[in-house]
Amino acid sequence: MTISAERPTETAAGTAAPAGPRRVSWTNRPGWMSQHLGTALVLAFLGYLLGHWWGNHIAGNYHYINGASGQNSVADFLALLLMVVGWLVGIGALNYPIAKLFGREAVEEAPAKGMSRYFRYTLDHKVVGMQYVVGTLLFLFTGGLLAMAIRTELLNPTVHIFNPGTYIEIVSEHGTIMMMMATSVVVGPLGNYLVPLMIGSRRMAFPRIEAFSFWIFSAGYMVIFSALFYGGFPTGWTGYAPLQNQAGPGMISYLFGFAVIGMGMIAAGFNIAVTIINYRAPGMTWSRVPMFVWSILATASLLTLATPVLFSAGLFGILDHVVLTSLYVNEHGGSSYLWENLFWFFGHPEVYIMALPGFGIVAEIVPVFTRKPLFAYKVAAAGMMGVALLSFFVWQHHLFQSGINPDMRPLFMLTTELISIPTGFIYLVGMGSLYKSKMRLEIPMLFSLALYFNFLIGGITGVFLSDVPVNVTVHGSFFVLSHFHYTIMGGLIFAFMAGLYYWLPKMTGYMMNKKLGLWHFWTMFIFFNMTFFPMFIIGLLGQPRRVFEYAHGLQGLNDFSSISAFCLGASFLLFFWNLMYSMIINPKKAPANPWDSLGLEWQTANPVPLYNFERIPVIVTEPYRYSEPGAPAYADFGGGGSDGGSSGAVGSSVEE
Amino acid sequence: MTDTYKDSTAPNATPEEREFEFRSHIGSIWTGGRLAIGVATFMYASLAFAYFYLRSSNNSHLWRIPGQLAPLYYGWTILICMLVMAGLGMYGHSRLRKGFTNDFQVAGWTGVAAGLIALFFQIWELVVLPFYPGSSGYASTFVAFVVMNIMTIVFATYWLETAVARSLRLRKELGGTRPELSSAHTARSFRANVSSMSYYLGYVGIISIGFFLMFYVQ
Amino acid sequence: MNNEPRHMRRIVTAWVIASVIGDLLWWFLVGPHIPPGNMTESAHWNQFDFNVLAVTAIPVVFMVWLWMGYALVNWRDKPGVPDPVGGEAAKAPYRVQAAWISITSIVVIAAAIYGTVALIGDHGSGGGEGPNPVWAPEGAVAANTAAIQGKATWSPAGHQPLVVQVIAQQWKFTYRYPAFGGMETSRLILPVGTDVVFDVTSLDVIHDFWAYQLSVKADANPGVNNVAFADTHQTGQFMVRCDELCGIWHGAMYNSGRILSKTAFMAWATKTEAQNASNTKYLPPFAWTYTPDANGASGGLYPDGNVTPYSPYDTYGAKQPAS
Amino acid sequence: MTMSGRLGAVLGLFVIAVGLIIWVLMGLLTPGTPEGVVNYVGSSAPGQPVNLTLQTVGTIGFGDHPTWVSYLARTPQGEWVHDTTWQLPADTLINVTIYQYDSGGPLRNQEFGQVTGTVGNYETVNGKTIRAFNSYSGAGVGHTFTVPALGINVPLIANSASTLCGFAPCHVSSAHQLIHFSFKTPARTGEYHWQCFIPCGLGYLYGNGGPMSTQGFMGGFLDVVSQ
Repeated sequence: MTISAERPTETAAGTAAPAGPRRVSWTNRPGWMSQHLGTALVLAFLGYLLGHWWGNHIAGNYHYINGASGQNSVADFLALLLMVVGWLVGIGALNYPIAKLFGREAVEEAPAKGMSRYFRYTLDHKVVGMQYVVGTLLFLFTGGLLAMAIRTELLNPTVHIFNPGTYIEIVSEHGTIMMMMATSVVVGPLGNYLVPLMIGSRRMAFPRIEAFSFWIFSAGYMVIFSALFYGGFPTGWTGYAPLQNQAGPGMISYLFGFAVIGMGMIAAGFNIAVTIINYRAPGMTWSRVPMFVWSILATASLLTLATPVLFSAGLFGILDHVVLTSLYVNEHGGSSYLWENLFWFFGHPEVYIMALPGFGIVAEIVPVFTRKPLFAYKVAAAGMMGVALLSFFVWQHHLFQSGINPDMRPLFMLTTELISIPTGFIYLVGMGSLYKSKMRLEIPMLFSLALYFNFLIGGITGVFLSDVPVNVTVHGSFFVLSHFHYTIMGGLIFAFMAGLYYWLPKMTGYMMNKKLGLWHFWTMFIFFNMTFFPMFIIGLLGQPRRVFEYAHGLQGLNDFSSISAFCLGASFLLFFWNLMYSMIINPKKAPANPWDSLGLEWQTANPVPLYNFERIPVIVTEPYRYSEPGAPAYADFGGGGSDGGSSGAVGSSVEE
Repeated sequence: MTDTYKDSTAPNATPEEREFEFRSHIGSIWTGGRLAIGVATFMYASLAFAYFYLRSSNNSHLWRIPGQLAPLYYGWTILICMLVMAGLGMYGHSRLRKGFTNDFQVAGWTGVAAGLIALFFQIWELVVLPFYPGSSGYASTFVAFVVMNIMTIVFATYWLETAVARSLRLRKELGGTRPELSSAHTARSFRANVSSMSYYLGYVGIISIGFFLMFYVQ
Repeated sequence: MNNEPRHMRRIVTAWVIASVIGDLLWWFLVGPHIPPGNMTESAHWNQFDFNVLAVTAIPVVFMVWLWMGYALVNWRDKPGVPDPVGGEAAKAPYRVQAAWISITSIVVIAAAIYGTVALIGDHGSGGGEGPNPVWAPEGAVAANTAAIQGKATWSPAGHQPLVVQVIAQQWKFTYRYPAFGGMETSRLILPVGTDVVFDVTSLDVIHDFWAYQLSVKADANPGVNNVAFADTHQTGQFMVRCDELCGIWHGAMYNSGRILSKTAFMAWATKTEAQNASNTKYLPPFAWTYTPDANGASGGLYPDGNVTPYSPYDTYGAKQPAS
Repeated sequence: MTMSGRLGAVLGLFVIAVGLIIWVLMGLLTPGTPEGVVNYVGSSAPGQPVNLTLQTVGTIGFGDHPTWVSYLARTPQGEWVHDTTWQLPADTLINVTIYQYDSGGPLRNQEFGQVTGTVGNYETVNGKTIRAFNSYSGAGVGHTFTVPALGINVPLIANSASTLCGFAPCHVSSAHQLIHFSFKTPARTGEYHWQCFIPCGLGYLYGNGGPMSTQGFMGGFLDVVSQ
């Protein structure tokens, strides 16, 4: 492997680098002789083989590791570990960290031209954003296909399409893939692409960490997918121990997959949080930050701080499998409660990782299409941060019936219900913005309104769930399942769609087709509700989650739900068709600012130049000053001066 | 750990813009260093949680088999090496601020050596453990701690090493100007990086004492 | 020039009417049919609790829906519609924000307080309360302690709590009746008008004992006693399901139970005790771990005992290197 | 490229991608687990008892998991197959014969030492009638044949021989316990889950992983159909 870094060419005065021929790094070099997706795949495959061989070599004789079960966890784990390492080496993620050992610094160079930069370790946040679009959609469609399989099995209470082991495998993979996808579905594509544009920055704070976050995210996809090769894992996405300890090698894919995805989440959140804090354009005080950026900041802090707990929990699980520690096994001094606590301590903030970006998107979109300023800006920001903060104090509400600290239940019931106060802020903001507005029902607005509709149901049922007496009946049933599909799919995925319809014209330069978009919206909205609303009733009538057999009396409702689910799947095909049609088959060039937005991201040229802004804008006023005659423009692109532009960055006060 | 500063290569950036972006960059190093401490804190907190949770639940009376203790000499060696690394990193930083690059470099290299020794003993300790990993809750958490500590040592040593290596190369790049005095952006960025690093090393020192007390003191 | 319709008055009127109708419909038509029904005290109160939350939620839902519907109809961008107000005039009125925040806070905190009262007043509402339940019916804890010590009794006369141990294993529930010689059965039969104490435990992974119509739900954890209570009110059949994913046959882990009159229960129990006597004598006393357990002879994953001094060969059973 | 060209390219790639995904998913979702159904319906005249012959073996010796314990079934044609879903006629007497080749130990839950749900609530082991078996005696219990929904539970007494057959199908000349019992299938058709309740998945926590958690080894369905 060759080191991509090179000696910087600056002069002592730190002025602009002199022009001259430069070596191009391996990640940017044109042609096959370079580091790209292909080398990553090859090295990942070789790493996998090497790891397997190595594991069998060192542990093949250990009776307790592979004696009676015939499975060598060491080999299974090392194979996956070296697969990921090979993937990172192949794509070039390790070039720079290795170069640093020699005191070198990389020069930031323009990414490769053309399509090939999308298949490389590219440092441009816009390219990373587009990579994430494809990556998350891949996750989404894989998980969606598995959902179709689940609904097919549930068509009949006792006649089975899949055998129960396969069914559990499908359920578990669906849950895990969707959860992994949902942690990044907005932060990855839209967060990475738009945050620098919306805060008036030319770059991310740590572009390599950003690129790393995507490539490790895609490695996570391979790892979690590899569970299928091993017969899957039987635990659902929550991976409860000690069932986890009992499971076969597919479980290692789950644990390691979550650890890998966790690294990606930490990296993505870390970079974005630091960027938002430090790289806001001059004049962009905290009261002038766009609401989407607020939500991404709240999400990024949760990603950075909550995910390490998941990483540790996954590490413990891997150790339990690979070296036979007993952290989760009661009989050997461990505790199954330990996993439940660690997992949900991460898991609940994660739920808000999946809700907050959705709130941000709609708060960003609603003012544009109502032609009104956002109602109660500060309340909205406080709501986002309040949700983020409170989310660390509610995790035990997943464990109300578990027997863990039962006397603490009133406290967690209180904290859980308190979280609906900041969530209510989001509704105040949304509903207030509709008042006497001039609503334009474009596709993004429709999806935003659908979020308010769906999330209301999801949120209210959340209050039911948080109430311990009611929780006795609904815990672990289809009621819960419906509740979180209403919040995550009805909230986040609808918001993601709103965001795609809204921002794709900026990201790709082409408009999404409105007619197809309308079809997509209405089918998705109607069939989403038809799929998941009956599940509240199914759950109340006593159907637990993740079962392949259920009461004969519930077949009607289940069939209704299943058939609606197939239609919902079809509506995603419509979306996919619209995407292909509008972006590739019959692209229609988008106007520079198709929605008449005042947002900073629409003020820069289209396609966005490599460094985003010709001049760093100076923010002169609050965002969202729609319908205000004589309001100053949000940003001043003229001067580019930085004087007086304290953006709240720690700036020069920092000790160097 | 941070990208040391490069000027924005936006072709037509004005000096003011460069200065602005540079300040943002310095701020990022500051914020990033603190956030990295936050990440590590949550990781170690989950380990500490596991430790105290298993200890208090004492399932099957197997929190700890009487007399079970990790090799104490290894523990002391690792602790002292880590403290030496942390101390030298922080000392080097303070010397650098006073203008003594050579002191920083000597302290840094020594610190790296201490880190590598700690790493060696931390890995080798697994081979001489007097208990098997699943024998008790303590044994299990100890193995988890070792793995986590290996990651920390690797990361801290890496950061220290890259900083020292950078200081050597920087002197060449700056044409002999000493990095502790230069007002060049790269030099100022380097100093901000060392500052964040020294905070992080201080944090590692505290963590290593805390976990030493948890795991090696009965 | 004030021909602008009075939006707020319209919306509020419609909302009040809709909410009152919705709440009344719910309370009288839907509410009585909400699970889990009336088979036990907890079931009754949990149903009541659900309905209290529902009539609180209905006005909230209607408020948002009506507001959105009204906005969709009236505040659309049509030709000739004046621009909405911007600037200072569009600033969110402070009193609206304050009112919203106060009202949501009051509702939410009231819900939490009400939930707490319901939980404590109803002895844990049928949920799992861990090994040392803090909210228990009178005499239940004493009865449970007696049962654990092997001194359980029960007779149809009086109001003696009945202790039942629920043993979850992959993939079946079995039930032990300490008061009847410690017999173990596959079916859960209970007497009516009795405080039942469930000692829920698992022999392997985490299961969840969900007696649906009884409104009892408690996780079955290996080596842990998770206690839940039910005060039976009606005779009839109920369903027991496993509610925590426990592996491949999780979906098939269910059966039905029955609440009988006290005398019928006594007759059943006496008969079954006699029938099972030949097997009951082999069962261990009331316990949370049966042997062989996770370490056990056939299924163990971990090495038996503690291997000292440490040797990877001894521990993991690898072939000794040729010396 | 022209618009129709792009259309064709997208559609073509789409079809290929979908085909690939479905092929991969379907291929991966069911590896190594026997999916077959052994049909006993019609093996005897309607209303007449049906014979179901099974064997349990400690290590199956072939396939993806040669070290795993397993049930095998003999088809009406007399061939031993590695399938655990058996199609039986409804409301019919089933005469079960089990050749138990595996060793055993004490039951984790002695409840499963009691014979229930069979005709007469007993089984015969090598001709001896058993109603409840003390699993702490002798070599213990090797496996059980249990159908929770039908209340059937039959402990299969362990084989105490020192050498065990380790490659299925075992020949009757290997040491074994011969177990007979009968039960009646329910009138209501459907798939009834049966499984072994001895944690016999060696090398897995609690002994319930591996073969216990994979259909085709120690659990399956009685697929009861109308005749």
